[in-house]
Amino acid sequence: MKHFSHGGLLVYRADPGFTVNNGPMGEIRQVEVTDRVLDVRGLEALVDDPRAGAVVSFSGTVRDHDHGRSVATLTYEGHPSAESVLAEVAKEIDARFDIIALAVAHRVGPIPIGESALVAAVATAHRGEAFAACQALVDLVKERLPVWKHQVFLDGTDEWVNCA
Amino acid sequence: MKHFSHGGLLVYRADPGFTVNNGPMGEIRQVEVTDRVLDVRGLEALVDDPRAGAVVSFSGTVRDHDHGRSVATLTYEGHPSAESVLAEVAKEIDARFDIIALAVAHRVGPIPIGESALVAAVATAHRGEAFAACQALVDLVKERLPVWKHQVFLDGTDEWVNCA
Amino acid sequence: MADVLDAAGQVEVHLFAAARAAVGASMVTVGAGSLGSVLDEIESRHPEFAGVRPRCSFLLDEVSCSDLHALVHGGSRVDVLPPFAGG
Amino acid sequence: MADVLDAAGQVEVHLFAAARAAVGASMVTVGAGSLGSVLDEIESRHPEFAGVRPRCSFLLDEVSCSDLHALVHGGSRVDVLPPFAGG
Repeated sequence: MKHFSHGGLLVYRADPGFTVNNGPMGEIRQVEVTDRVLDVRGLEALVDDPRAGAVVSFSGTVRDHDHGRSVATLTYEGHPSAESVLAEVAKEIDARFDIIALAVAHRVGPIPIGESALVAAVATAHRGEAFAACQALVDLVKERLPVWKHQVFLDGTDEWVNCA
Repeated sequence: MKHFSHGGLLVYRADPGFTVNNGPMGEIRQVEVTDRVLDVRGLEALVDDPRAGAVVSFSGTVRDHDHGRSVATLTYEGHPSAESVLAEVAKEIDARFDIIALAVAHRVGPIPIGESALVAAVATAHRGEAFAACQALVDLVKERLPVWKHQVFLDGTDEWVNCA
Repeated sequence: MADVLDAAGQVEVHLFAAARAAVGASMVTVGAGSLGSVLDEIESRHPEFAGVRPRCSFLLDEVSCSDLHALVHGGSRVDVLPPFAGG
Repeated sequence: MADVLDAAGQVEVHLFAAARAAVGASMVTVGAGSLGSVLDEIESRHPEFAGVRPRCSFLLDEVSCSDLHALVHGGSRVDVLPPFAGG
């Protein structure tokens, strides 16, 4: 049931050996950097498990405003290592929390306003751990994933986020 | 787009006036106590909003084990006030957090193992607020909702949870 | 005394979950009085109620009430709510 | 000195996002040397690189490297990574 895809041109899988994670740790059921539409509902289905008592999911969507300016188009660029970094992040979260299953995906390339850039789902036995693990997963992705966001505003100007 | 239903026999809506919540607060898009199957994906779609940057959802599912004992069947009973209490809880969370939209539903009656008893979804501008609000919503539902869980174990014994 | 006057009436006591299971009925009718006397009467008729009673909260005409001296007038309704276990 | 020997080779420098935009190319080839001298050479050819350079991190042959004195041998690869902005 492991599922990996090779998304946009900017992405390759640098470390194909990380996927199996047995023993006391949870299962990492999907880690993906892709240029296709993300589906948080698909991730929720992936982490579904008869042992789970709680599933928490996150969907981060691109907005039409940033610091009061109207965004016309938005593109994410990923470093070639992005998917293997995402796998390392998933493994770290799996080691830190009592997880039954997790799945996470980041989109690259142009993303229409209102669509998801980052989706994650975590299944655990108890609800507190699901919230904590999902939030830590999203925070660590934001900190570590070598991905960049380019915004073009309605006034014709553009910026690389965090580089202005 | 407000959606309310009248679920099982045990449930009625004591306070039909709570539903509209305009002004600076977010929109409470669904509050439901029902004997039908819950669908967290439907709630996520309900809270979807062009202003939202983050959606966090929760699904709490019934498990086949409790404290090491095998559960055969499981039934939730709701007080007649359950749906209006749920509405008050939603309003309190909406007032406490910077929410764009939220939806929450609790199931009553017999629930097959692996199906959801409680689902919630919260949309906000920023991710930290979505995690905090969704977790607070679930915690407050657990604390305040007049609902009871009856478990029958495989060995034929039964218990009302928290009353053993 | 108000107690005497109220005692002429009857009170509907609605029991839920473990409280209903202990009493063996979802509703019983007892004489008006104080919340404490209403509960005492149920316990005297249904001794198993003693096991769950200390963990219950109560509604008096749909409003939360923890004062055992509160008057329960004839025609009032008392709800007996065991500890919640939703979610 | 190792620097002299290494300087005989060429280094591929891959530029991403704002760094690529500043330099106007996703890859440039410069002479081997230290990480600092490699970056200096890019900056001398593309003055706009000076604006983003202080905020970048670097990979030397796929491993994070923040030591500007680190030797970049001929045939090595340097990646220039502006601050991440995923999610």
